[in-house]
Amino acid sequence: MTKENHFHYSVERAWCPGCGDYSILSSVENALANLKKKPHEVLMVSGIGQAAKLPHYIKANGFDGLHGRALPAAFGAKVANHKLMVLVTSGDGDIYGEGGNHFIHAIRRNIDITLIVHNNQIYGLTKGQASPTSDLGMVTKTQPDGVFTIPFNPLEMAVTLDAAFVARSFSKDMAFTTKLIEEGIRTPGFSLIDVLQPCVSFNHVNTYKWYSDRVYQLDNSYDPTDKSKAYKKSSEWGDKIPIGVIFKNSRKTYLDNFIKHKDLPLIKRKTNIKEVDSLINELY
Amino acid sequence: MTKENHFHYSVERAWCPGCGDYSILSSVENALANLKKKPHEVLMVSGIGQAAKLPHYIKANGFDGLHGRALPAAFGAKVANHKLMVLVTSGDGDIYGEGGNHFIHAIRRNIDITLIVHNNQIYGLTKGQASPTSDLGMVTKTQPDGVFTIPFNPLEMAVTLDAAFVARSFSKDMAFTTKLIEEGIRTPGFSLIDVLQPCVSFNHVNTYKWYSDRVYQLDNSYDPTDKSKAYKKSSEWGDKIPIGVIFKNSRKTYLDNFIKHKDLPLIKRKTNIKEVDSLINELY
Amino acid sequence: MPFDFNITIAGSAGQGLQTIAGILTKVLARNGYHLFTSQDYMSRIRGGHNFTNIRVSDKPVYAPTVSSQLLVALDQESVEVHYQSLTGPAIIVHDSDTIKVIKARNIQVVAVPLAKLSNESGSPVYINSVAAGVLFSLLRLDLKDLVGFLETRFEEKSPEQIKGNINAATKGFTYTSENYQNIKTTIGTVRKKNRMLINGAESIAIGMIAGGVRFISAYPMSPSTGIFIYITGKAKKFGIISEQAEDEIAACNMALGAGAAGARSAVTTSGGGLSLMCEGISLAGAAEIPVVIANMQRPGPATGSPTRTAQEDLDLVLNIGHGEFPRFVFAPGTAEEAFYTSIHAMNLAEKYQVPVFILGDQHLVDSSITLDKLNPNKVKYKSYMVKSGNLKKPYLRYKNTKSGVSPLAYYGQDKVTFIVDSHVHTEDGHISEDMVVAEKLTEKRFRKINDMKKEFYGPQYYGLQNAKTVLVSWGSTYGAVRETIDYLLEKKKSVAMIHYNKIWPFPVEESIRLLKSRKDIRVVENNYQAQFNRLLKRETRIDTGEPILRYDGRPFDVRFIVKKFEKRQK
Amino acid sequence: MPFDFNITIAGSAGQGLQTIAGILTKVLARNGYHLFTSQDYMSRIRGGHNFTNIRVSDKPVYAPTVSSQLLVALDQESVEVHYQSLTGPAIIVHDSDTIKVIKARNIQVVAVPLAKLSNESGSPVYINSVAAGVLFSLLRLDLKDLVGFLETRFEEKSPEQIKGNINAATKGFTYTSENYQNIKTTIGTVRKKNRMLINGAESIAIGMIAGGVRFISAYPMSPSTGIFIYITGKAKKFGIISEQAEDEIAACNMALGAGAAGARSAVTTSGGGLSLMCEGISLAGAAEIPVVIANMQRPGPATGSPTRTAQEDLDLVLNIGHGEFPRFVFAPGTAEEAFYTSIHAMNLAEKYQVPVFILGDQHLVDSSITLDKLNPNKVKYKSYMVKSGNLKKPYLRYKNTKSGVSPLAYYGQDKVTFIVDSHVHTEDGHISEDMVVAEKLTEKRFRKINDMKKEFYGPQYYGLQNAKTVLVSWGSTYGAVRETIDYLLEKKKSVAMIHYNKIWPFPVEESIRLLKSRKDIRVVENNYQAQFNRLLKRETRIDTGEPILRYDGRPFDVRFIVKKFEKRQK
Ligand SMILES: Cc1ncc(C[n+]2csc(CCOP(=O)(O)OP(=O)(O)O)c2C)c(N)n1
Ligand SMILES: Cc1ncc(C[n+]2csc(CCOP(=O)(O)OP(=O)(O)O)c2C)c(N)n1
Ligand code: SF4
Ligand code: SF4
Ligand SMILES: [Mg+2]
Ligand SMILES: [Mg+2]
Repeated sequence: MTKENHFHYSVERAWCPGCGDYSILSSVENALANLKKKPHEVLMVSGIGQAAKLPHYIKANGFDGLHGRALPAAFGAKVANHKLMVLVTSGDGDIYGEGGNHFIHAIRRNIDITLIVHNNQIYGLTKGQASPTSDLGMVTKTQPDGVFTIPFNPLEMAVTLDAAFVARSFSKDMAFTTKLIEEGIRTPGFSLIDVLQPCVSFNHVNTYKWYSDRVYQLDNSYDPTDKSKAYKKSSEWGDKIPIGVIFKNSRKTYLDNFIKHKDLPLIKRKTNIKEVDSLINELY
Repeated sequence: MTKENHFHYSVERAWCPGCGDYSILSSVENALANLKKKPHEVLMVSGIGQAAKLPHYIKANGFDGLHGRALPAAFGAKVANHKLMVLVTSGDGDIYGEGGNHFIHAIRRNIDITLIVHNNQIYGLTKGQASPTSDLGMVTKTQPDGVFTIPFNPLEMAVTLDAAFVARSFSKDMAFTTKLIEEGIRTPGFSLIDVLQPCVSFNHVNTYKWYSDRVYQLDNSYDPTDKSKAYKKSSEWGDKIPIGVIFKNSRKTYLDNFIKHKDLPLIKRKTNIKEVDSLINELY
Repeated sequence: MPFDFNITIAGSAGQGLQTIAGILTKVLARNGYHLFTSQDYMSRIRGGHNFTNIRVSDKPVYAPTVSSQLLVALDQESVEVHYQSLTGPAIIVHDSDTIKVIKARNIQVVAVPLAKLSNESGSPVYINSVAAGVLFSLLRLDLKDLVGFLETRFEEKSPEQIKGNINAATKGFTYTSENYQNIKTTIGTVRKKNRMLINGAESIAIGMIAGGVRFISAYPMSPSTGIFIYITGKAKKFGIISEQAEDEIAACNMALGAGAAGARSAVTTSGGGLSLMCEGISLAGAAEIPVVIANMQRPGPATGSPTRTAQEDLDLVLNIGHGEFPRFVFAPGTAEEAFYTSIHAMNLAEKYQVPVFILGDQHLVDSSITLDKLNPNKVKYKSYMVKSGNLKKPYLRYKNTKSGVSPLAYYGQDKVTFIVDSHVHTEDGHISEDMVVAEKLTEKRFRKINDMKKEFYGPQYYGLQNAKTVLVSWGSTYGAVRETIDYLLEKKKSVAMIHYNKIWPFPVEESIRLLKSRKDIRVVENNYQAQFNRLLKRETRIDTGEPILRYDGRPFDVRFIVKKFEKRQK
Repeated sequence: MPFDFNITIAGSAGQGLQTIAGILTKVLARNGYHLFTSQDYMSRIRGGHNFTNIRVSDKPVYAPTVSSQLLVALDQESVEVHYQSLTGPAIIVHDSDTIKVIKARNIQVVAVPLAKLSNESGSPVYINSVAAGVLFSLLRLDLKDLVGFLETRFEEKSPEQIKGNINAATKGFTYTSENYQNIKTTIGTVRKKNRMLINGAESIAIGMIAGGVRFISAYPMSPSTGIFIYITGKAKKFGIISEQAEDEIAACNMALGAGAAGARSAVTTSGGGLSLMCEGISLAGAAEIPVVIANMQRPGPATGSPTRTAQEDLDLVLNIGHGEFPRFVFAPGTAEEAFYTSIHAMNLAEKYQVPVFILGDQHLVDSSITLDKLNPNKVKYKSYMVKSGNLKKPYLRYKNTKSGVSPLAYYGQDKVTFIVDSHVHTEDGHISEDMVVAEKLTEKRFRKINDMKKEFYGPQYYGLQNAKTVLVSWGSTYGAVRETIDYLLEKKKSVAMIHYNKIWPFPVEESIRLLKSRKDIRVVENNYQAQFNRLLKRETRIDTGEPILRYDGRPFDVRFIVKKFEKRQK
């Protein structure tokens, strides 16, 4: 994708040189362009962190809210205007740490949004504390004896919660990431794409090399619609780390219960004052 | 267990006649007595809800804090005084709804406490709204068209998060519940006992009969130490609902990283002022 | 002849006292009586001791009274608890088979075999209809009205159940008429007129709907849940989406997401839930997202007393959210005021792109009053979004205008894109670390205050024109203070009251005009720290007298205020 | 000869300007210089523009100055940004190979091939040591001190790395000495004395440790993280447990669980995190659990500016938590004061069983000062728990005492059991719906205020005794205000200052005594709404003049205050 992408926004990015976030941004731009979307049809929602700066670096609508609270905000925006394509891009600390409860319940609701987690297994913006996905033993200034809480495996969780689409990618593999994002967006309901993203400044364990040595793409023989296989696959972590679509699960989305696509979005609806009269009349 | 139990506290209970909470209380009392504990050695922690009133109805130490926040408080208390036996008794709304993030991360830490969830699949104290565990289709005043978010399965989650001990019981079966609580307490690390508890006032779907018709005890042929079997078993819900120990998983507890049992608890430690001097000296 | 009659229906949770009160008040309202009903209940589902007070009068009534002329005692405890507060000649209605009542001078006992008559009608569950029948007989109400009510209002019940209830009601009515025709009740007569009966929860909910709420999210919490339930029940009809969130943080951020996208949004909560929205409210301030937060107070701190009343969250609401940003705070005094305020609140949130608080309490939401009508045209829904086609490009979401208010568009409107942001940001919403940008942004936000000050009515005055003593009410203390003024005026005291609904931005000039050179100013409020009194003094620089405070979880009544007032008044 | 010399080290994030500043300040402090260093950095890890100011003087200095006499420019942008604020005769140090500097009168340029000399020493990463060598030469400092520092402080590095750094430093030193011996620096000489160098984060952390903190939980958030990291690093040695929580709500409730169980507990956070603790703090109030909350402010609302400074959370801290309960709020003015205050805070939380706030800000925690010493015996750790064996039985956790403070035991102490509770409760901690219980409980809690008012020192006075004009500082504005007073006194103005560290309970009487009948009172604070000014007026009923405010994320300096002061002073 060398041709200028209309989602591309030329502005200085406050990311470190070499950071995996750059490729994720490009992958998002490419996926949106491939899907033939226009910037004004898309809303990028984020929390706070390095990853969460992404909405400032792309030509699209944005909502850059609070640390950990991207998912409820994205839910509200999607409900308010179901014609918007809503993507969430945020960090592992943001989504799985501070925002863990929303992660669970957003998946349960199956709201039709696509969540892209820049999983660098560390808190980048606050200078390198362990995140929920940090591997056991990682030493940081707030974990001086190394991490000893068992890492949070977002894929296992999402599969367990019956998410509509669960995938993992590696930021460096942009074409692959682009494809997964496209597929996640196309899948109705809640899509999670957890992207392994080297943080060159603080994560000196899970480096480009570390990931490159381990990731392998799932091939066609893998069937992502079988939940128990998906669960097993999602738990693979260590010498071999699968990337690709781990789980696909077709179910009714949240808004299917309320709205048909052709319906007026909430933001265009008006209250009929006559009907308010009928509420008052019920009180006599 | 008809003999007067020294954990028994004679006081009016603000629960409805027939509520499953009564039997859970008795099971807790019996388990503690069977374990030969004394009231002052035990701390009961809860959030807010009908279930969460339990610490007021038992002779033991108590911490009745905020809705959803029992687990972090229990963590703090256990860390402060690791000689205390710490139990958490709270509702499904409290632990899986408001407190969902703490549920995840408390399990990851594997702090040595026992969590007993009175799972009545409803918000009792606030008069009958759906909880995260409410079955699909349940109609309430805040879900007038029925619940359509996929129920949260606490056992699947706890197994996925590698909890030390994961069990389910049915409040009516007091002897069985008592046994499970004992085993949960005896198991080092984080133990979850999700107890199905009829709410006779608001849950008219999951009644005594509904549960009685469905629950069955796991027999000896079931091996709770096999994670993938445990995961499968934990997902069973519908016509047949297993009760018993679903998963056992021996791993280091949080405090094993800091403290040996014989060590002075935090609350008895004193700061040596000389050593503070050494900190100051480092600044020269 | 003027009359003011108080009926107490008491029993334990689950005995259905709300049902009896519901039937009675509805029929009384339809007959033209003025009512004020209040609820005193415990934080439990069954058992304990609860009661409803129904004040009936020929003129509007605004507050509860403590003493009763008629007690319906559904259990023995109710007799014990309320016996002392009966003022003779009073009547006690009770089940002759299960409850004992000691006779006394001035107390007439109406002993009816309630349970027995219910069983005779086919089931023990009709007991509330029996009790209603007894009351209708005693109060000289028409049995036909009762029957009519049971026929239409119980429509979700089976025909057999309806018949059973009607039978039961008739039995109770007949039994009483036959055995107690000599009982005198002082409840007078009024000109027939159909009045509506509304509580604060309904009025806020209907007000929000009239104000165009499109999205509401909440986590259940007493005493705010009624508002959320009401709107949820009407959501489909009005094209609203209502969502029960996993926690209050989610509820707040959902509303902000929806608000940022252009849907009018609201949340309902109470103390602890409000606390959890602290950060979200700060985001509304930073990102200038319209949102209405209805906080219904109960005594705190922490869990406090879930079903009791208080006005302890004023200071929090005035200061909630880290950092600095403007906000509106309203505290309506009655269900009527709450309705119009809620419409306004929805409009103002959008007009100024700020969080707007509706500060009510258990007493406001759970008390019902009779009204002639509510006029949804008096305060009208008005959109403050830029009309499509009128969007100036490049569109700047945070354009630094003279008024401080930037034009408000929705995502993708006229094909523009923009970002809503929580940092210090430039006019186009991008993160900035520039000191001039930071300074300008704060000034822009606070410039809104100039126009916000002019919005909505200032304090209301009631009583003697140049009264020496002024009582000050805010929020739900309005009713009791107003009746206190009436009482003191009758005693020829030089008194008046000032009522605050709009609390922030504080109406400084109007307050000074109304308060200066009074001999005594006494704020009446449901908290310990006299929070409003402190605010009033701070803003007006006028000194006030010792405030009249109540912080035991119960609402004010005239007797309470007068007693406290006279004590320090020597 | 007195001197006051300001060094600016500027560059982009990741260039290691902290390292250069660290070496330089340490050696200056060890040589007896008085320092004040402040940090101006962006919320990013690499790139952007950051700088450190190092003020060097022969007498104590308390605030930053904007103009510099020496600029170390590590990139081109640094030259551009800081050129204007150099006051001649000034020096610019830069890499002669990569950065261009326009010569000007009064500016001497020291062009050193920094990168080249580093490479020559074995690696490009020694560049900071080269720069340090340059500075040591220019400032006429001893190369031996620099070498000594590199040997001992870099001990975690390999011998090869240490050698490389020493080589690099020597090269920088020699190059400069050889080529720029004619450069005159006005940094004077001082009597040699070993001074300590401490920043606000360290002093709060060490204060908490000295105050007996046993459990600390936090979620990372600038600018508070430094305190948490410091304590975590020392936890093992002091038998402390430190836990990084999943979110701030957990952090707060963990601390409360530990506090209830009898361990002294603290949390550290900033704005948004504080907001999330709102409900937990209310629980501390309700359940009377000791806890210290160190909130380090940054500009808000919402995410605001993570690495900048502000004093915007005062109103929030004074009112945070729904419902009503007493609290302490301290805002230390210097790192020294912060140390003693933190010990006090730990003691007072336990003594009164209330939440205690330490309100600092980015400017306080990130600025370092030199001190002769800190005395951990000046404010002593003291336990306020009941001694084992002394527990009166039955033990009532919430005994309604005269002072309002109930005896404090730990769970199981002397075999008692008790419950810590968040509801309205009886003396033994059980839920109550009784109105008298509710009223008494609130009164008991607030009775603590009587003794709380007497704790800790009131406002501090500095300047002319009966000064006409009084400037008021609170928290970290202390330094700049103090230097402003010195400046104005020198100009023979009738000025003094009052500094507030203890902010709540507000020292009303002392304030009135100190403030009454002044001609002009001017509060200096880092926010828009003049929050402290409003509080001061409310509490003292004394009118103040127009406050001096700054809300662009930067700390005050003398020039800024004097300019604002003189503007309105006509
Ligand atoms: C409520 C709140 N708590 C803490 C912070 C501070 N904070 C900002 S980003 C961040 C973590 C970032 O980690 P992650 O989400 O993994 O993003 P990354 O920087 O690694 O991309 C934290 C703790 C905040 N902004 N708000
Ligand atoms: C922060 C907060 N939000 C809401 C509430 C109101 N509330 C009290 S209990 C409860 C839910 C109770 O449900 P559950 O935990 O399942 O307990 P149960 O009553 O069913 O035993 C809620 C929402 C509260 N007390 N605090
Ligand atoms: S700190 Fe890490 S995550 Fe953040 S921009 Fe730098 S490399 Fe990327
Ligand atoms: S409402 Fe339900 S859960 Fe609560 S006490 Fe009654 S039966 Fe039990
Ligand atoms: Mg990260
Ligand atoms: Mg429940």
